[in-house]
Amino acid sequence: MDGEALNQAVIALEPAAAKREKADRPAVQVPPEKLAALALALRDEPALAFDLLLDHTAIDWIAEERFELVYVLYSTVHGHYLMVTTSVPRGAPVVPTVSAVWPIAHWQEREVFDLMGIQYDDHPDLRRLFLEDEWQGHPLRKDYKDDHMLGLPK
Amino acid sequence: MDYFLVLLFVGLSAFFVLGGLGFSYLIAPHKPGRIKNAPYECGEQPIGGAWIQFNVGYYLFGLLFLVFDVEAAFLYPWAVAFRDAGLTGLVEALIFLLVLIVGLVYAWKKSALEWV
Amino acid sequence: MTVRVRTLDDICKPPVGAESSLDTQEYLVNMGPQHPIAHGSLRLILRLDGETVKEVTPAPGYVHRGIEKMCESLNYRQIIHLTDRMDYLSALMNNWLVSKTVEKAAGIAVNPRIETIRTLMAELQRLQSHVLWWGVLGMDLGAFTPFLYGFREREIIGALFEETIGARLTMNYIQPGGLMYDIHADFARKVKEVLAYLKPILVEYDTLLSGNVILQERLRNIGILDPKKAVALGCTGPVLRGSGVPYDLRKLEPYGVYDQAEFDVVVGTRGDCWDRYYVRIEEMRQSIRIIEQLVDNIPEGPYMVTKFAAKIKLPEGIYYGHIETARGVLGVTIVSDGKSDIPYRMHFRSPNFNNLWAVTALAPGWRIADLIAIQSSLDLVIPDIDR
Amino acid sequence: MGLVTDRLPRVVENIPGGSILITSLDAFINWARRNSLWPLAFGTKCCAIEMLMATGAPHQDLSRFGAEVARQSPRQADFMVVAGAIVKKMAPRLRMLYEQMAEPRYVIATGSCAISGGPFMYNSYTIVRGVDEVVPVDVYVPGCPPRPEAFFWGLMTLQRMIREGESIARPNIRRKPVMAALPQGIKPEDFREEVRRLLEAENEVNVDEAAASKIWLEKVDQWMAKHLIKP
Repeated sequence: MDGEALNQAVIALEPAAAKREKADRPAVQVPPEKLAALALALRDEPALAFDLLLDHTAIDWIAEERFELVYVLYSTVHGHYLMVTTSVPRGAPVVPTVSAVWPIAHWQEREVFDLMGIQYDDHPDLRRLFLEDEWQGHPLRKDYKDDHMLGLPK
Repeated sequence: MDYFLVLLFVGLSAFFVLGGLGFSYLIAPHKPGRIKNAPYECGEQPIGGAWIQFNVGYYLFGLLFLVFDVEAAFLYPWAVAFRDAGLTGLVEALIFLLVLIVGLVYAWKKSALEWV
Repeated sequence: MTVRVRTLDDICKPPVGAESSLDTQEYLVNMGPQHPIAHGSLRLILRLDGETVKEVTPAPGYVHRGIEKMCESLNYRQIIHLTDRMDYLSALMNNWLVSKTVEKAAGIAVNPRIETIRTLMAELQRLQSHVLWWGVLGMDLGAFTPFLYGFREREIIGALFEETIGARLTMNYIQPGGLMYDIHADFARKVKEVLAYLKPILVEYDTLLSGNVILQERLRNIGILDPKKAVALGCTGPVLRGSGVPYDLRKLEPYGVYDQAEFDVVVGTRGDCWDRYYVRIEEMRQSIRIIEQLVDNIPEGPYMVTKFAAKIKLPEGIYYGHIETARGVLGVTIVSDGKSDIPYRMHFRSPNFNNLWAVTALAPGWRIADLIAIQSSLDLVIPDIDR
Repeated sequence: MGLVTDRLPRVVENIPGGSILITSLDAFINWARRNSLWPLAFGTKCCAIEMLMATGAPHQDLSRFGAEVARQSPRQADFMVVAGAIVKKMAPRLRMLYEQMAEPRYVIATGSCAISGGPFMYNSYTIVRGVDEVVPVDVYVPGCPPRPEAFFWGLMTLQRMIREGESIARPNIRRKPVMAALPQGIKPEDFREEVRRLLEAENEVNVDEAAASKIWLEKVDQWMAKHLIKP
């Protein structure tokens, strides 16, 4: 199915979802508590069959005090793409894990936790992926201060 | 008289072995350190001790290798003196080999060679 | 709401078997950062019982330079030189990805000459990368001569790059809005010479290594990755195609001039190390077919569409683009706030990162030597994992 | 331990004819050592492809210098090729590898990432800007990645340093960094004088503190100020 039809199908599946504008491919926005259920539905719904989680990342909208998590999905059966995003307040960035639905999310979520500091609840093995375990702070946040980082000379 | 050659042979080999070791022992710098003596594990601290119970297969393979290595060592002098050992020498060597072949077949049947 | 953050030491506690019991104890070994099988610095913590691997825990992060944080202070042209330091064996395809995504988002149309040269260069780079992988696979499995053969070809293809681009490894050639330089005058003739030279070489590779019974013994039926598991583990590229899933972006989403060239997607059947090995050998032949069809009629035209120093501003929004590199799908998520030519956030979906975790699913139960074969058949480049 | 190995050369030196014996022995040993330097393959990034693989390959052949046996374990290696960026998580491991190498050991830092953090110098929160904050480096080979021929020039510089400065009386003398690609106008005498002046005791490096500090910038200024030959 192409872009618009895909959006309608997902919104029909999950009424709380809304279309996310300003994206170059069909994108759906969903509140965090509905994420786990939608993920399961997206994979098991024969019409959608999103079985490949291509990419999972997080964006730090510091001005709007929220983190936006992006899941890019692909269906090897139908060959269409979908971007699922969910927003979480910066104060309590806790999101249900989807590693039960897509096993690769286990490590992609660990990377986002390591660099962005988003907690995934009942994630089987949540620990830092790249940095040492006693690293203070999460580097990819916009307000991350570190005197080791040399600024560009003016 | 011909024992002089054997003496020369033993002397030369001792010189090369001990000379090499002794020379480097005298000349090479020797600075043992705590980190230097730590076991090398790709740059990491080794986890847990090395004193564990491991698979018995290692020991069996070691034993079998030892037996057949020594056998090969015995075959060398026989091969050198093969021509003037005559027929009796040949039969004796075959008997010696036969005994070891029986040992090998026994180990094979008891699946000591399969790696668990 | 159970969020429990653990540390690496929870994993690294040595398993304690019963002292008196007869069964063998397990022990932990580091295939650590400095290891011949880790082409870079990747640490695998192996839980071993004698020779058999019980569990593999990869611990990357030894080359994590924080490229995504750096991208938040460089404009799109400056980011290009960072991309070819991630997966340096497919540097041109990394450059092409960022350029392609930025051009599509900014609405810059690129003329056919640039598209053809980009496709040619990407396919040559894929050949060069597979040739190096083939040599290093031989060296990993103990045969040193393929390493020498592999690098002989790599130098020959590298000479082509050097003439046009001037660099051997970090190309920085494909820019948003075109190319850095035009191709060398007799580029087409030289490419045809190299192709004529490479065709019998691939036959020589088969006789040298593929036909070798030891290699077949070491690769066949080892580390079988069934298609469902491969898709679930997010593997892409030759690893996924080796398991039988025909997912090749060059065919599904033709970019560049891949639609003008006629080639077929190479797919394995059983998904063991041998299939992943032979998929790459066949891909080399397909790359040669693509280059042959494209190298004769490179259309005329300028090699740069926008002025070199032009500021490229992306309208506000989130853009996801991906490309088929030698190791799988490399994706980039560019988030632009529409105000400046510096991206608000940039995330790279690295193929090696997702292919790495197949080791945790494939390795348990096999012996260490098979783990080496599995790791080498996944063809990982570590700086691409850590970024 | 070391009554024999450490004192013998000095004891012999005091005997009137001793120093001739030591220097001639030095010449022979240095000739043997410098023509069989075994590298410890320690590549983290793209320099690894150029420095360890491409140089070992048939086209640019490292075995002309007797160094093509790339050992993987530090126990059998003579010099460590640091090829690629070193990040904070890697620095202690690098120091441990360096400690586990047998004396006399040398370090060649290849690539601008190893020399100064290279393209990742700015805005990177994990890069160690310059490997000489972690291990004492003997030869720097600039370039990103340096061509295999540049690495050969670095190797030849190391061989020249061994011929000039190494002696069994004072084993494994730690030497200050010498730029492999010597700027124009540097004559061999300057080079020999440079090595003789740089014979210093080994300085202890606290890895965690050194990796975090930004002493690299001041270090380069001092070095340039001290050694730059005014035209």
